[in-house]
Amino acid sequence: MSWTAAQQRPGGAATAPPILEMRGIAKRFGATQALDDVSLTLRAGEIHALLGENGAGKSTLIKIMTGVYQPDRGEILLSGQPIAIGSAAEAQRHGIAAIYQEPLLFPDLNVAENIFVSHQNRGVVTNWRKMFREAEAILATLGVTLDVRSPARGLTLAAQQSVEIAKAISLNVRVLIMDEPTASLSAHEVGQLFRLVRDLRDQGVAILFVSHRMEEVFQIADSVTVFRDGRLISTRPAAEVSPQSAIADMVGREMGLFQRRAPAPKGEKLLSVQGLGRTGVFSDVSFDLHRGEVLGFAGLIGAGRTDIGLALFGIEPATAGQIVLNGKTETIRSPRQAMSLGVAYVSEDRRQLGLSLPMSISANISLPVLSRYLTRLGLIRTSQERDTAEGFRKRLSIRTPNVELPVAKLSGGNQQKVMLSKWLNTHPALLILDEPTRGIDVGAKAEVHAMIGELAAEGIGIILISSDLPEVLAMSDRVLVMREGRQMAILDGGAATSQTVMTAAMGQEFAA
Amino acid sequence: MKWLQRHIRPEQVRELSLLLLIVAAVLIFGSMIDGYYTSRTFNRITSSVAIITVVAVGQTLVVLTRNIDLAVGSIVGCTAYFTGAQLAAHHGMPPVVAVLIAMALGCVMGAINGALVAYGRVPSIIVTLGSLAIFRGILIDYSGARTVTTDSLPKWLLELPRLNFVTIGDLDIRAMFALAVGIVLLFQIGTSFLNVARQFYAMGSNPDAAELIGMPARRIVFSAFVLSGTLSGLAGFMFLARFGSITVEAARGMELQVVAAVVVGGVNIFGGSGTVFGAMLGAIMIGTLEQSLFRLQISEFWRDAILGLLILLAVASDAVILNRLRAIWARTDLKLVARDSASPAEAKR
Amino acid sequence: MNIRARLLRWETLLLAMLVVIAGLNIAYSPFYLGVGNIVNLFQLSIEKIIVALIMTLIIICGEIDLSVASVMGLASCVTAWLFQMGWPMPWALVAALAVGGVAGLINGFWTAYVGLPSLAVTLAGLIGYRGVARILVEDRAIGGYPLWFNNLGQQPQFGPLTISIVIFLAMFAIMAVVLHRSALGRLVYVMGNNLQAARYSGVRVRRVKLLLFVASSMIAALAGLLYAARLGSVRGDMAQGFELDVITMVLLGGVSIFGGSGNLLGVGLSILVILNLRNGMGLADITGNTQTSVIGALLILSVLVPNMARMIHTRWKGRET
Amino acid sequence: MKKLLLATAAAAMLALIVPHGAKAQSAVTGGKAVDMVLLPKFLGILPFDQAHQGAEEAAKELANSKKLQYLGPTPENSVAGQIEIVTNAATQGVGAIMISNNSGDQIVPSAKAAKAKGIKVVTWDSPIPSAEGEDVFVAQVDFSETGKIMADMALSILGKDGGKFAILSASPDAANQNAWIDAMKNALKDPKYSKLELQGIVYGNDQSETSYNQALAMVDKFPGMKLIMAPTSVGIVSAAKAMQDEKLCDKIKISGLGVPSEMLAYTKNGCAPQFALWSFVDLGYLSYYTAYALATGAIKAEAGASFKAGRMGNYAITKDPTRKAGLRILMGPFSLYDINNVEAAAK
Repeated sequence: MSWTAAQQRPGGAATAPPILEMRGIAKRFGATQALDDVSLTLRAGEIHALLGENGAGKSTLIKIMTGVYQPDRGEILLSGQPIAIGSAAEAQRHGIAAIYQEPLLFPDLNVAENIFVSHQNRGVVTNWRKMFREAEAILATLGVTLDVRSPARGLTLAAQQSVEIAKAISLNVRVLIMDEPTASLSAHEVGQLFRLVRDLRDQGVAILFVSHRMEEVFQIADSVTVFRDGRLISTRPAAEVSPQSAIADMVGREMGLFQRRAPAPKGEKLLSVQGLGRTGVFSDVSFDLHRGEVLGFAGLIGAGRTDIGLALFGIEPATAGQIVLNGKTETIRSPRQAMSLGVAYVSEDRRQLGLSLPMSISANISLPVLSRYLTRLGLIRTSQERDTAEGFRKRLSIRTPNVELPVAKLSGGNQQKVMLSKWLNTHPALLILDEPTRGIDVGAKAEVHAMIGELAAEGIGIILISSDLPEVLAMSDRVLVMREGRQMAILDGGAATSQTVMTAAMGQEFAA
Repeated sequence: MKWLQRHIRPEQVRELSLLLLIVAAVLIFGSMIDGYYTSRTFNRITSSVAIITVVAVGQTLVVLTRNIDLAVGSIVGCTAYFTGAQLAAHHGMPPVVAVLIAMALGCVMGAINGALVAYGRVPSIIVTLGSLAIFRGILIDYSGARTVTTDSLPKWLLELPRLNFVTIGDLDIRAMFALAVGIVLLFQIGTSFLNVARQFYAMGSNPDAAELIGMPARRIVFSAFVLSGTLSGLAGFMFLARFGSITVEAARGMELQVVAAVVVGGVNIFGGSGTVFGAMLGAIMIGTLEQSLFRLQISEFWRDAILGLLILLAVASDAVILNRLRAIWARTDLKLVARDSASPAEAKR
Repeated sequence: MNIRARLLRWETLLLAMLVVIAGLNIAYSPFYLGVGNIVNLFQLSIEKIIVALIMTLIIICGEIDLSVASVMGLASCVTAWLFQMGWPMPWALVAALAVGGVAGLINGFWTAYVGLPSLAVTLAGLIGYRGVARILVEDRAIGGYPLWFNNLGQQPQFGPLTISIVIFLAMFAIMAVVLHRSALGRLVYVMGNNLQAARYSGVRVRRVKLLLFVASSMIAALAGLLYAARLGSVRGDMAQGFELDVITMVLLGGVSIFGGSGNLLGVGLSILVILNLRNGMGLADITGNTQTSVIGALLILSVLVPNMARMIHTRWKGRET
Repeated sequence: MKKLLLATAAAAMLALIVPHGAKAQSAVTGGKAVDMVLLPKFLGILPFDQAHQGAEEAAKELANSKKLQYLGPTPENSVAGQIEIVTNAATQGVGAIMISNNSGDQIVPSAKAAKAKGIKVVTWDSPIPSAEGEDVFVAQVDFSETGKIMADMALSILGKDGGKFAILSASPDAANQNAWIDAMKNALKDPKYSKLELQGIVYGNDQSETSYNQALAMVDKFPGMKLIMAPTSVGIVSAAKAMQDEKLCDKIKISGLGVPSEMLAYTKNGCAPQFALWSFVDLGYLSYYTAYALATGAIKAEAGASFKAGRMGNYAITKDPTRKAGLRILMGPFSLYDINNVEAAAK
């Protein structure tokens, strides 16, 4: 996979006619100036990347473009004509569609209906047969196989994202906004998505592409705009930007990309899994994990990586095989039991499965080990809770005015840090991290990576499940590759390259 | 089997398990009660569920949007009484006008609820808990404690409950039951195929997303309540025709029966899933249990305890059957997907 | 929290309503402020407000218990039946509480361990437990309890206060501590907010739910016994329909029916608002449907008016900029 | 003049049926201000409204300057509501309260508390079973008599050969219905009624829809049933309608206690050939007189006291023979309605 803008089209699209122009947009929420005099031009046949740390104003701009928010100042021009975008429906009428970071699906509607749900001109009557057929066709162009008749409830995040993309494509849009569309896609799916995005570009669609994955941005973007603190810092053709300079613009200082973690000295054997399986989900998984070791789990979405994590944590207990933890054979049946054995699992879905958003940071952090904070009468010692939270706030530099704030008010990256704190607070021996950097910005990502290194150095055994291949490669001592519920290979750090991992993930057996 | 599983989802045959349970219940009762399989039993059950079913259809629409309408009992009572009073005063009133009056009144009451929920942003349970009391209060004031009596009503109305829609062999399908089934069919088809109606599902499934993609969220919720009110109005008319003498107590407590029918019928109380057909089956299930229990030679005092137990068992076994179905589907799904996804990857190599 | 946020809080609104209602009552009825009346004001609804406390926890946890009134009836009928069979009264009372516990176990088992919606389970319970009560007492009215039992519900034991009121006050304090200071209360909120997140955090969600349903039914049983003591006679229809009143109190207290939010202070205030309103109307000879209509309207208006104010406020603000 | 004559005549006639031991009548003088509350089982039902009319009529005659308060609970909250109203009335210190008791003995504590505050507690229509907390019960008819009347009606409808019948009651907790049914069971022991066979009792909870469905179900449950006896005005109408709708009026007749205006059609078409009731207007009127007389001290609540109740004539307080304790004033008599007089009564 390329790290530079090698695949960029020569000449760029700077001369193409502008479709959507945002001029001098400003938006304030209470005391925060979310956007300050921002101007951005999207041109037909151009993929425009928008970079910036969380809180830089990207989401606000997107919401203005899609009619969710109204700007305080500034104007929006569509093909040169000033327009007002009063509602999401209006945005859609103007041919502006967005794919959000968190899929906005209707869990009870089936896949096909989700794809076509926002079509205003569907007619009066639903022609299910036709809809299924068309949905299947659109998904086929995406290279995704989904049962279009099944309800969206229970789809994996990747599948949900595919449906979102299919939804946008079905709308025949002129301006397509993609807010972190790849956050939950695996490399293979990202490849297919990019092929599709390029197709759309070639058809003259203007695309605004937001991503925290640098390598992807430079793989696909024609021009790059960087936001910082609600202000536009730079807009340049992608050829003139390097990842390093873009990051410098984003964070306001120089910063390194993924550093390959120096392998820590291997401790004693912590975990040994033999022939682990769960009926119908995954089977025959065997690996060892030592203290201080990071074992990466790579593979396509749905390959069963998360399911292994869930089995080790007792949410969906394994039905076959053996787990030996600290030299003792254990049958893990519940999260409670897993926790008592020193297992911690940081879920990939922090909104649904990870955090209680309306509750305070400190309450979230103390939740798994609440008993530690109780007086003899069973009352909670809030000051002790606060002290713990304060400790983690400093240690993980969680950016918040205080630890009594509801988690919902934090940015994604800081929420992720709260998640991490919550589980570190259980003093785990085995830490399972499921997509720990999904949807968080570069700065926060680097901090999480540094944290992983520190934890490993402290002797914690870490399982790192990630679809961000460079991340897995940089962080792991060894990489276990899964495919369709089966273990394909365990690659040693040196042997693990994007090439070898992808080959294994696509179905080629390696001799480990 | 494979083909079946690909084209029919457990969610679509959800009602099947309930249907099986109803059949099982009928068979069991049939073996315990002499002369159970008669047209009379059929008539008792169908007539007793017809009114509940019509109200349950409206309730389903409301519940689909993640709301609840507890005022239906009061709306049925009010419309039954008011329409009855009008018919008593104006004997020459054409039947159609009477039905329209009932539906219009129900519509207005539903619209009040709907406006408060959708535009006033007051949670539906609060609105309808309140209007449950207020509507009934208005009725008590309006009635002046008089009863609408059977002899004050026109003859055609009193004969309505006896009217047969069609007779198949021994079985008389009464017009009121046929009307209820017709409404269920109408709304079942509507909610399955009309794009406007699919929005009810979308709203209940994910209200935030619905609003974000520009669905007229408020209008959807509003129209659900209006439809619920209108159908309750129609049910009020049916109530008047069936029971003839209407006191201010008419249909008191019906909301619980209706909610029970909807819940037993598998409509998710948190919105988004379920069908009006399911709600009808729920009503029939409860109606069958009630009517059949009465026929058993057991003490009058034992009925409610057994009814409660049977409802619980119905809900539980329904859930168990559905979970089994889902598990079977999920297992084959996995195989299918595995096979499908294997092919393009191999083709590429 | 700044002053404006504090002013806009639900509890502040309830407090304002309470002050207005109490003021009107004082202005219009010379009897309102009498000690006897204030005691009666609580006493007349004491069983409902005791149950409302535990219902608060159940609803915050994202569940509902519609069977409380039937359990109240069942408990009192069990006691009456056993008493009639010749059991000593204390044992009959203990047995009734145990029966309440069993009802809670049944509700909790089907809800927490089988995963059926609590609305469906407790709706079946509403019918079923009432049915069991009916089997026990049939068409009889059973009275003639020992004097000490009747005195429990009818005679002041602590100054002017009856034991029921003391139980309510104690339970309010205990529930407040449980909900807002204890681990259980924390888990109740977490589960109401996000049940899956609780599960993924190792919370034993099933056990907590079971515990809540058992507590709910046992407190309902206790309330049923207090009701029996207050009325001195037990029939099959004891406390029928109380569940809606109880739920009304909890919802007016600002507890979301979807769980996760609300607090006991709000419910306490809403109880006071409703009781004072009822009492004031009763003293003003407003009863029956007018009274229920006024409470219904209050329920709607208390949410509608602030909502409208907020909408108008934002619209005004929108015009300024 | 003519009216006066009639009234005197009526009074004279009634004086004849006043039970033994009547002392000289106390005079009930009007014009005193007494706060009085009339408490029905619940609001919105015709018989109670008629009683209210009667009470208002009495209030006017007695020139009570205080307005009569007609206060009642809602149907779903009857017991708790009645207790609340009695308690509040006690707080307000009214002079008298007239209760159509729907709460059985459950109302005793609050009624006692009211009585302890010097409030006169008069029950009408439905008494407090234990009579605790009650001054006197104004009985519409003799409750034992009710059982006999029902048995008589059954016999007269079914003919000499009798037959099977069942009872459709209100709720299992309705005290007067239960009393009447017990009385009927007692009456049936008389060999005169040996041909009548009671198959069972069913409850319609005084709701027309439940009663209707129950009536239909009775047809299936009780084979050979020829009569439904419904001692409740809601039940009897619903049962009649149900039989009419099912075209069963030839086989199964309806009888019981009903309001003529509601029963007119069914009596005319033969579904309900005979039923009985008393005048609720008179009951309200008499209750008011009684309560007023007690509250003004014209009479004391003790056996033997008697007074003149306006147009209705003289009444005396006696021990209630149908209860273990308690005093009553017996109004009576029953009116039996059939095809010959129902039309006139319905007006």
